[in-house]
Amino acid sequence: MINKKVANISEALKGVSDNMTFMFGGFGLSGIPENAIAQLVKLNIKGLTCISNNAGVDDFGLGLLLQQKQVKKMISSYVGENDEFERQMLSGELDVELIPQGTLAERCRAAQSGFPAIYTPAGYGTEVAEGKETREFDGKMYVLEHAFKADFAFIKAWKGDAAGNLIFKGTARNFNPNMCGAAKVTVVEVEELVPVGTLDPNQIHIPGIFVQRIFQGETYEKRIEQLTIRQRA
Amino acid sequence: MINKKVANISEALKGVSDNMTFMFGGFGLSGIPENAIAQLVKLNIKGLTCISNNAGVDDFGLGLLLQQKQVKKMISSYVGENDEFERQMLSGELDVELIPQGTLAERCRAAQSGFPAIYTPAGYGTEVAEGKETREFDGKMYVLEHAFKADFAFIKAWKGDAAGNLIFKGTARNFNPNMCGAAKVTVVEVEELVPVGTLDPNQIHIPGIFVQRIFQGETYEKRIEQLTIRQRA
Amino acid sequence: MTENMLDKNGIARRIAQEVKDGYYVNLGIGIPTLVANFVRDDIEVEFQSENGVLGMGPFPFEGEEDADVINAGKQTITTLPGASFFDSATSFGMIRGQHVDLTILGAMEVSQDGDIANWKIPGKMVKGMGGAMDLVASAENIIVAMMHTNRAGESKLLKECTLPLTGVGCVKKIVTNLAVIEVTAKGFKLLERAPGVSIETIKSATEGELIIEGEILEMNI
Amino acid sequence: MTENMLDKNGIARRIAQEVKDGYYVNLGIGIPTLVANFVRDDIEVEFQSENGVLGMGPFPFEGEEDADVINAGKQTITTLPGASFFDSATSFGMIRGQHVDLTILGAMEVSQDGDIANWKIPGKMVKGMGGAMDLVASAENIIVAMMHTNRAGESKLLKECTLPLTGVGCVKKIVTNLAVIEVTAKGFKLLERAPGVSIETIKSATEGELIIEGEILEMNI
Repeated sequence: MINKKVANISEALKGVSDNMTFMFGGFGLSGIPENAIAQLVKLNIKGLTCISNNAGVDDFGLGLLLQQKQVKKMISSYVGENDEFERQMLSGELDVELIPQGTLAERCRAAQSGFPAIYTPAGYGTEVAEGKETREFDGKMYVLEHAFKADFAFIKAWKGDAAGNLIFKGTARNFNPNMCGAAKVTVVEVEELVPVGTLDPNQIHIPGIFVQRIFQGETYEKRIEQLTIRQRA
Repeated sequence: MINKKVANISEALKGVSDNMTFMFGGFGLSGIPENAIAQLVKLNIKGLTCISNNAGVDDFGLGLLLQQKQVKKMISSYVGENDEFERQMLSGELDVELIPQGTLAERCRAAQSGFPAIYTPAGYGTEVAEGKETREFDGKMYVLEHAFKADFAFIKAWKGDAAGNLIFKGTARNFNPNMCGAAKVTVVEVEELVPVGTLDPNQIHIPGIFVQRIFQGETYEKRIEQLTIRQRA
Repeated sequence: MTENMLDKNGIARRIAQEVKDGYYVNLGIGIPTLVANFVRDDIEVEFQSENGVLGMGPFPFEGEEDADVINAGKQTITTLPGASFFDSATSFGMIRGQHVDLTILGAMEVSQDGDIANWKIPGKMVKGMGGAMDLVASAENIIVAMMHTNRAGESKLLKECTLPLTGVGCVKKIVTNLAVIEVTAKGFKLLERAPGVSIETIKSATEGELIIEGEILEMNI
Repeated sequence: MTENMLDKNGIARRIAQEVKDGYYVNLGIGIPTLVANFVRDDIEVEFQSENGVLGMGPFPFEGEEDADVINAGKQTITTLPGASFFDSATSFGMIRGQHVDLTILGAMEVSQDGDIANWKIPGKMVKGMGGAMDLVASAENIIVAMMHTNRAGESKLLKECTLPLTGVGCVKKIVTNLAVIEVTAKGFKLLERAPGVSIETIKSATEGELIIEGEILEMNI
């Protein structure tokens, strides 16, 4: 068994530096790598390009990096719950590339799986396709989209072992599995690091080969963005 | 819950006919849809195009369809354990298209996921790439390979429920998940059909949306092709 | 207004009639989310959310919410027996691969060619397209749920969209507070009127080509 | 022959020295499979098989075999703690995405440009390429394990391959019963001799350009 466990968060983020490109798992605030983000805030590295479906909220998630103006560019599909984000974008401080959500997922998977590019119908005929190669297959139009190139992927899983095997929970799974192995270094934080051999080999969502470093996160706030409940009858 | 359970094997294979294109899960004899194959032998439909990693052995798996000369064309990556196959191929009775294993898997996944084609490095510079479009990305050459188009996919899973949710076991998983939803109709046989709600939603390998019909197979021989053991000390 | 324009729930109620037995359905944020409340009890439907869940149930009771189980609107949800969770690539595989039977989403503008705009107002609102571009580019069956006019009273059913597009030639049907409309090769074809709403009202609220053939019945809701 | 040409286990033993701590390794059928038996005990290595398993262990004891747990050679296997199973698309994602560190496979011919042929003899043998084309097209680090000559005594290290290719310019290193050879821009560079085997023997068994620089030591196995 090849050991991926690191001693602490400093070791987990060893090698991060200014002007790098990072991937962050998560959808909204669900399944985001809270501990890695906190450490990046602490390190205060700048000029980052962040690939993440969303941009957090003002005071949580990637919003924390935006607050400190650590982010040069965001590549996201939806950024609608963040006032500071909007301010930086409209003022031109922040470069923003909005891309379809399925395109985002698949450009990650392409990087993970060694595909240079993919053809997707999403965005054809829209400004997303401007300047991009398009092509017809069987009477339908597709846009050529390239695999991402990232330095680090920051992933949040539910459980994992020292071999780097991962299991996700609920919709906190989202982009996390697709980003594993899609960057030069994949850093995973888990809620619970379990002994090797306790995860059923049939039930592992991401095999350890896609992971370089793993650690158990110290705390998880797991903030709920839109608490929505129904009344008991 | 949308019910995918069919009453019996006849209903499961309703609509199959001569000259159709079928996908079969399985690697060697592991994870093959034994019951569907037996029924296809019984129905004795002819002129079939079969997409399957292997072609079975003389007297089991897809070899049974070959024996009855039901197969017009095989699309496979490795066909090396079947004398009748070799005889039919060398005599010209059988049309054979050999393609790289990873290409086979991904052409299935492309069909499943709505991608018209993919770029893979496999086969570049070989006869597999003859007549195909090739292209350079970042200094490396790739071959354009198209999504499969199939009428039926025959899948073998370990457990499943009436909603069509599937779980596979061990390396019997192989191509099975990649072929689900990759044909017009996906027919799944399982060793055990479990009540809806008993499978953990986190641990489902293939969600029911990719499945049209499901049934519990009557018997499974699960023949071992290369029994290999070590001596006890 | 003296006419009975529909409210959001009315629109959702009418759209629910388009949901058939055995459908997998993706519901967008806003009015589309309400559709789930009005689907007939005697048919089987499963709701997909693009953030990675199939088989969504109602919102949770207080205290039973789980930060790890949300829908694409980031709302806490529950799941029904037979549900499954999956990653984003698989989720959009379902969508792009046309395994989802029906997509219901909101719009800021729809053109008579079936173009849709719903993700950006240059210089004003830039929230992003989320999964909408994938949904409209892939789905065979797309229904737009929206008000017939915007807050300024201007038609949202146009000859051509003025806002940046989400997709081209993809919308098949529109249900508004005033009407049910089919997008045809010749333009917007009026299928049904909201109860008590006159054809004249619909005409004046529709900037694009409106086709009226035969008797236009009121919605049966 | 009086010289100590290696047997298959000898070749596997030498190749095992190329396997480093922390490597994920894909072993082909035949001699490559034997490599697992000779990897040092004090390093951590995981074996991947392209049919969908990572963390393969030894063959099972009699009675403990499972038809659902096999390797790419269709042999029954076991798994070690930390193992995982996955589908074929994911498996080739590992390979194509260069997550597998080392690929060891057999060959019928290798050219001095690093081309490899191992899947077809026109008119004679047509078993198929299996995963070999994906492996050689993707892997950064490919070692070929083979006999230096074929049964007819002809060299398998050629100026140009005569058989249909499996991949072009991909082989980096070759370990045969006679020698360890590196594929360089100038041709086959002799790195080591099998114990007791003369340079002259290797030369005469190598049809392609053989580069001999400095002292050529015997393998240390």
